[in-house]
Amino acid sequence: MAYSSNEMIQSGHTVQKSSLWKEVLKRFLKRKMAIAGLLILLLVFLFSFVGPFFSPYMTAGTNSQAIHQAPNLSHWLGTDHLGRDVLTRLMLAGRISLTVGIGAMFLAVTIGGILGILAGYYGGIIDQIVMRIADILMTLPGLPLLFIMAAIMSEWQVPAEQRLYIVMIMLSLVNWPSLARLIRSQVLSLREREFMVATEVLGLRDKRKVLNHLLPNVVPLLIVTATLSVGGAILSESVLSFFGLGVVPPTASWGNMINTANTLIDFTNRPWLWIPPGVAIFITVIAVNLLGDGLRDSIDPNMKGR
Amino acid sequence: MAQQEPLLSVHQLKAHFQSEDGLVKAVDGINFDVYQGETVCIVGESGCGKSVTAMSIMGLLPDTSKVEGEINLAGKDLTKLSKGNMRRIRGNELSMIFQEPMTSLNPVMTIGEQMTEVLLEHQAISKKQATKKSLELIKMVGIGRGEQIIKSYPHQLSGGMLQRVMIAIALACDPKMLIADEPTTALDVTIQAQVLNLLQDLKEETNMSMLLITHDLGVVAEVADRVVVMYAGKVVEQGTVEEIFANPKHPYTKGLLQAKPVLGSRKKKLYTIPGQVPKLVDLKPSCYFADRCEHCMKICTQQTPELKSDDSSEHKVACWLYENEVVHK
Amino acid sequence: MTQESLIQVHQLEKKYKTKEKMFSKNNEYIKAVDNVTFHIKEGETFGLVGESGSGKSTIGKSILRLQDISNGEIKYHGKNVFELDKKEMRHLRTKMQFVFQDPFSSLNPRLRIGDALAEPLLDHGLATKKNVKEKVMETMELCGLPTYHINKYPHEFSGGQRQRIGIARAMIMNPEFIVADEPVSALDVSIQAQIINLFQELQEKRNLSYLFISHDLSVVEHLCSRIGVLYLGTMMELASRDQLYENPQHPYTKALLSAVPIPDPTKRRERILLKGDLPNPASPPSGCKFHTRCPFAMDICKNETPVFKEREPGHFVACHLVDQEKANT
Amino acid sequence: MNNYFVKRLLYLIPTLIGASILIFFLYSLIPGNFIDTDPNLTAERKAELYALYGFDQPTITRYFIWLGNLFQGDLGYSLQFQRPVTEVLNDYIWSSFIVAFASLFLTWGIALVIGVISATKQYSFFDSFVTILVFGAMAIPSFFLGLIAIKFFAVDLGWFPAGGMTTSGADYTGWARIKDIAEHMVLPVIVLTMLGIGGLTRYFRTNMLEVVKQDFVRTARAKGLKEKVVIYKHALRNALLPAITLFAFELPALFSGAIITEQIFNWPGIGAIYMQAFSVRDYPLLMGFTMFIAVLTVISNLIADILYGIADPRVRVK
Amino acid sequence: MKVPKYYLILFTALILFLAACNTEMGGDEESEAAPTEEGEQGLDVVEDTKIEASDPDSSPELALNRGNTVVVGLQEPGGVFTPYFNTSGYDGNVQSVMFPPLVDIDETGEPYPRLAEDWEISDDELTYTYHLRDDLKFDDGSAFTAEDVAFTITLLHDPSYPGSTDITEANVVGGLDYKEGNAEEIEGINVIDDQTIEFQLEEPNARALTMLGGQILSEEYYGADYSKGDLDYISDYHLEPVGAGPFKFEAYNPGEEIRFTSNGHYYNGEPEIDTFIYRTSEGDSQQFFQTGELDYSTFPADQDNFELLQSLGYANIDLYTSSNYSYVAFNHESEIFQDPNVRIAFNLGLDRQAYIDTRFQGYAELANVPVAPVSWAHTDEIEAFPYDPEEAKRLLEEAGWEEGSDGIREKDGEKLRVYFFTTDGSGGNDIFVTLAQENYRDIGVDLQIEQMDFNALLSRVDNGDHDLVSFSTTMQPDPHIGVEAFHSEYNDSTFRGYDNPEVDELIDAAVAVSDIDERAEAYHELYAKLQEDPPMILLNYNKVLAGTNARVEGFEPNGIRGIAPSLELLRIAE
Repeated sequence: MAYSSNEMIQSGHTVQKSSLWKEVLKRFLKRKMAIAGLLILLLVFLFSFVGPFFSPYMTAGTNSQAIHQAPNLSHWLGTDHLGRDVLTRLMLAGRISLTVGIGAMFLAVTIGGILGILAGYYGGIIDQIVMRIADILMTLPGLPLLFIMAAIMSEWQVPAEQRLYIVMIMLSLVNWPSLARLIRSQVLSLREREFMVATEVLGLRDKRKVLNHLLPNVVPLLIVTATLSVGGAILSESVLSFFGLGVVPPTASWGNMINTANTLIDFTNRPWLWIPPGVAIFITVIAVNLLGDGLRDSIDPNMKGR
Repeated sequence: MAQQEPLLSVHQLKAHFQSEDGLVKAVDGINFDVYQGETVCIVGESGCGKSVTAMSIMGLLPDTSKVEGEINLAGKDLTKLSKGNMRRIRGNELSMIFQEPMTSLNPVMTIGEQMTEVLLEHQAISKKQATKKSLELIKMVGIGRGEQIIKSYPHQLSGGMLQRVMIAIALACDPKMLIADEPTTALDVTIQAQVLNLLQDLKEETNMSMLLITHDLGVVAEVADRVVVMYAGKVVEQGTVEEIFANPKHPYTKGLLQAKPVLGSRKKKLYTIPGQVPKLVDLKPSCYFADRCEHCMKICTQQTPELKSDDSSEHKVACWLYENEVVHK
Repeated sequence: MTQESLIQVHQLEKKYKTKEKMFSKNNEYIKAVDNVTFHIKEGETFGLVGESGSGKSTIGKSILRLQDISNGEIKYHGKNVFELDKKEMRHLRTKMQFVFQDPFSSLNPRLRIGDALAEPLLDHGLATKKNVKEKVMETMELCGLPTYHINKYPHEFSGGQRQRIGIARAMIMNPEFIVADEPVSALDVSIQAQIINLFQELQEKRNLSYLFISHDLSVVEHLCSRIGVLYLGTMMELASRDQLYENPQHPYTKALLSAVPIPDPTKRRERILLKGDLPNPASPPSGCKFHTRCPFAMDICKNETPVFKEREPGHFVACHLVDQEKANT
Repeated sequence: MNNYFVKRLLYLIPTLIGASILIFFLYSLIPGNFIDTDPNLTAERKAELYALYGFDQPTITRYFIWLGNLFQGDLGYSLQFQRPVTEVLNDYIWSSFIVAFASLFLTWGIALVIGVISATKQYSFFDSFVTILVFGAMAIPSFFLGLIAIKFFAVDLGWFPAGGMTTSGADYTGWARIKDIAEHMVLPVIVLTMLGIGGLTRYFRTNMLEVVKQDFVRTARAKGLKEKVVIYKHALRNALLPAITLFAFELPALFSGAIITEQIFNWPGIGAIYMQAFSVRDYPLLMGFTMFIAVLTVISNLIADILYGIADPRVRVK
Repeated sequence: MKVPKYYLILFTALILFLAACNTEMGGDEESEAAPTEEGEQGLDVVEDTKIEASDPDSSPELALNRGNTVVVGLQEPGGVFTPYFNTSGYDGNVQSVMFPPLVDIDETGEPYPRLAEDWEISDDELTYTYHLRDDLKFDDGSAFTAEDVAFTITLLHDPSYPGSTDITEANVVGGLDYKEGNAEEIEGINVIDDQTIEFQLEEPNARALTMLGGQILSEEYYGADYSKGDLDYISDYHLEPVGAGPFKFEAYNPGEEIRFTSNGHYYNGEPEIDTFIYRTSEGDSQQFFQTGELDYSTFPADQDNFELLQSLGYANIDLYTSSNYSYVAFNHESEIFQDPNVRIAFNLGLDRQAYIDTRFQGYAELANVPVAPVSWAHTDEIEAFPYDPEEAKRLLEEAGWEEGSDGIREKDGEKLRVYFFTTDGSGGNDIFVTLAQENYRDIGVDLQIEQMDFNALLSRVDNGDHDLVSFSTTMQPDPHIGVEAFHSEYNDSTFRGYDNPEVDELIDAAVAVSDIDERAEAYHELYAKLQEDPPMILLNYNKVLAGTNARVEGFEPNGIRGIAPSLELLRIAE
């Protein structure tokens, strides 16, 4: 476990899975919807990361002979306007969308977590600075902020394949303030808890207080918010794609796959272009939310909702 | 007093919950009576089922719990009443006060609103009359400045005041029976004394019955007529307050009495009951106190003793020690 | 009784800001502790009693420098605790420890108890990784915790065991002095006795000094050799146990003692009932702070603050009534 | 009360100044400007225009000029519309507000009802069903939802207009006009509502679950009150209170959402022209809009806090 | 009137709502597969055509009930309805309804009289005389005279004029003195009488005719407060235009519509239509045409849309070729593109026909010269670069770019990596970048794609950060607009660094003559020269697909002026 540092004693008994997490697991296993969410997510991961290896079209490029084919035996989900296999693109796009979702979440949680912990734990001027910045950022509407950042970052000369990292950075910059706020309030309430006073009584060093006592107690909240924010990030990427600020073609993401079919004609005549990525986003986000919901309930039954 | 019909008669009451660890038998077949004008105390440590008993009498346990047995209040079996009828009894014939006066009142409603509400619900009176009655009630529980109090919000009053307000609300409709669940535990000793006195006085004035739930033997000794000692969801001993304190029979009762440091009677070392209360899940037939009992016998771990009296008196105990006497006779 | 005094608290004062006003310097303050002086001798248990809000915990925490004070001095072995630098303070932490009221919230739920106990030793370099486990197990045994629990988490223990862990954590660095802030008030009677006994055993084995904070006068009587009575942050009476319990001088002490329910139904006695509630600490009464509730209040009490004087050797009281009686005799 | 209010008002100032700094300098970091949009201009003409619009000044100077004007309520002059920004905002903001408020109203109404029902029936079929439904609403990108709505409800079924705010050339007046606008509002409001409803429903549900467990709810039941009274009078009031502060955060989100919905539904609102202004780098308009939202957010934050203070007796300021 | 040049996005639809279609790559719509057609050697280009509605009665009720009002879609106008002052091309569309020019141009780019009945150009091409029609009136009923023309041209020379029209290009005598000096009036403008005005030019310029004979502002109305050096007051008139067109301004509801009513003072007679409305509609407007809210709409030309319009039954279809074209510009300051052969190689190495086929399915044509086929200047004699990867490889080889181990060419250790700038990644761009990346990979070029918003793209192109960038032009009423940027003295970031003295000469020559045949020849010579030293990769000429609700007759859109000239002819079908 993250928080039993090595220097701590590990008793002669073989260290089993901590019973604390066993409890969590036990509670978690009782939540059918959460398990369903987890299973679906696993499937989506397998589909995206392993699936393409079974596709004969993995390395195939465009094919002008096979444009806009409806689903058929050789192209199960049909082909797009460049004759590419939609199923394969869907799988490859899944890699990007999941990576963006998880990456953006990871960044945002890291930034928000660190700043929130610092602000909450040290208080005073650090708290003031961090929270003021967060407040200010939160007064600005999100989408314009994303536009601005996208425009500024367009000067960074990022090649198309690496564009997804830009998207991650953008999303995390917009999302960290609310996370920092959440974590800070959690830290503040933890700081009042007697076991934190106890670390003071024991005269423990700051590092140990933060790493051994504060952090492990913030981790559950981090895990839950992180999980729930993955869904948001995947959706945000698709919205960015809608405005042409997301992942750039020819790299596929679920967002830009929907967006290339974003006309009434394609919508009406070629549902195989938009239904698969739409459904992929839909079930992934639902699954992530179900999982996050279940995690929240099982990690800390008393944790307050967002 | 034993000859009249009991006001409240609890018979073979069971309250079971399904928890994540299994079936919790929070209350497991208990019997006791409360007569008119009498104060009965249920004593026990946390987790012995005393609060669940109170809540099942009130019909306030969540729907997920299973309540069995009979609860007769003035001839009506409460367990058989419809939800609506039960609701009409609550706060009316049967009311209850709780341990934490601070959290037991709605923080965003004035005291007045919360008092008149119960009157308007159960009595056919106007708002004006209800307010007037509220003021009387406040006076009755010994608070001055009634006009000011009914406009206050709970956070503006002290714990002692709030508990008086709670008592006033509970007594608003002249209940026959008041259940008080640890009503003084959260209060300071000086306030506790005030509140206990108040309850005693009010009880005498109105001749209602009171079921007082507490873990504090001092409180029991002060106010109870009869005592019910609970342990792990079962009644282990019951009798008049004098009998229980003068001649406790069950080892648990004895232990409790000895373990408590008593003002003015110093001991070198306190008596301790080893171990702790068992979890109420999947208990096998046995005396649940067996593993903490210094008189534990083989039978104690195999069979559950029944609550009996050895001499047809009201003093009953559930312990194999006394069963054996009976048997050996 | 000529032991050296270990802790000296001199004219301690602690103010809290309640309301910040923007444009005025007259912020409202609550004096949580008001000019309190006492000392604790080596090897003794000093008791602090009083109702909630009397400032007991504030004094306890101040002694360990867990919070700042507004005025006065706290000396440990003659050294002012608040003048120590960071390093000295860190060292002092190994000598003075704290036991919390709520055994659950004072333990980090995410730390195995073995780790929780080993942590201070390692952090202060009092043990090596090799021998730390040995020391931990030693302390666990000392505090009556089976050593096979070493890898468990706090939530797997019962309340009593958790408090043992809390005590073990305080004991692990072998301190001289422990502040115990209501350590048994959250526990059941049967468990309470176990913990009280543990405190006594540890004192005998390790020659510890305690500051024992409690609202339960019977527990304090059982444990403490000298006792201070606090009311609204002010020390009202301070005496040895025998003096205080057999010959209480201050009306407040008398009222407190008489309010404690005695678990003996045959001893129902007349109480000195205090009027009303604790006044708002933000605007404490003038003169003697107790005069608003004192059954013997006189005019002088409203205007003049009584002096905290030694009436008999070791028996200090702050009360005009006592002064007058003294004068009369 | 006054003290508190004054203090809160004073707190606004650093936040707003911070916001203005952030807004100004972020926008100034963006490559491109209004004049460059017209690649047709000669270098000399460009230089002339730069001087004309003050683009040749250092950024700091321009910031202070802008800030100075801001204090006088002057948001500058829209380059693209060749009119004062305040006038342009005034032209478009109201139709945005109509949609925003309608959707706010709907979001809160629906979220409240669903939240309460699923909280009081935790783990019931209804609860699970609503959970899935709500997650579903949260899982569809709004632009896509808009497209689906247009396709099915406007083009195929013809129930609602496909976009815009009025029927061009119909010349409705009075009630007919209101009805016309209402019809045009339906789809954008639905989409905007779907956008926000998920989070809020979950919020109410958890809040409600929390409150229902509290002691005073038990007391209310012990008093023999009807279950409806217990839930709606005692529990809901307590669950609603903390939500008041949410109102403030809803606002910037709504306008962000409006950028998408107005774009899709051709709604003549501020969100739609924001996009356009962005593409031509009409900075005064962009900054004016962003600042406007920031001020609105900060003020609604303040109002929410004050409302909370009034609604919750525990924090009520005397 | 000078038409804003180049680049679409906002300026796209100068003449008419060229719909969402023309983002700079030409459209964000994709095209129908037409799976039956096999694109081996390129699809046959679909001919411009008009098709009558098959079932006019199937029109949505909404349209049928509208009566004598015609609604046309227009992307967001900016609300600046004073000619020459607008910053958005869409405002230009609004103006063209109310402000006909003195001299208009027809669908091939040839001038024809509008408010001016006639004009004369002196033999030295330095004197231009315009004769206005009799009894011209502005729509407020006031007289329209030569003074108004003089006022308008003077206004454009004002030092504080903030718009984008550069009137000095017309070289009016004394114009610069007025603009930069102290002159109180412009020497070269002579009002002969109410109906006649004469301009003296310093040098001949073929475009002076339309520049000086553009849209006219009423002096009485717009000039009441005029004093030299201060034009700020004009913004008060932006929302209250007074013109002399077939329709006059009635109301502007921001974000919703602009409403015009027929102008009884119009020289050609009051139009039959009472009310004309430009309805604001962002992006895809198909749904509005389908629900009947629009009477006329243009669509990106492709098979999908064509079939859609046919299926609607009530749509009159008009497929015509636009005067714009799309291209990819080289960064001429980049080391890589100094060598013309490399640029030729990039032309040869891209299968442009495949791209056009995939994207437009026959609804666009491979471009061979920088002018659209609708123009008199177009020629078929010059052949477009073929797709010839082998030749491309050879040229690159020759230029010193050797194939590296990973298949990417190298020179002096530098990889042949080029950065392609583009905006929106949807639709057509997606097709182009995907195909271009594949094609260029085949000849050993590593094409990196960078996507950004249009303004950032312009700014970065201005910085010279790019190697390749894709653009599409606006409508091109004059062929000069298509080539002027290749002139070494021309100030434009896109072709900065392109310096070919022969080309310069040819450009100058083509604009120095007024005779169309002569000019056409001059352009053909220029186009041939450009083929040897290509400044860009030409992609395609666009087509426009216009749909008209059959209840309205008279729309005659063309590739240069859109619907503006035909508005006065509109009428409701019986």
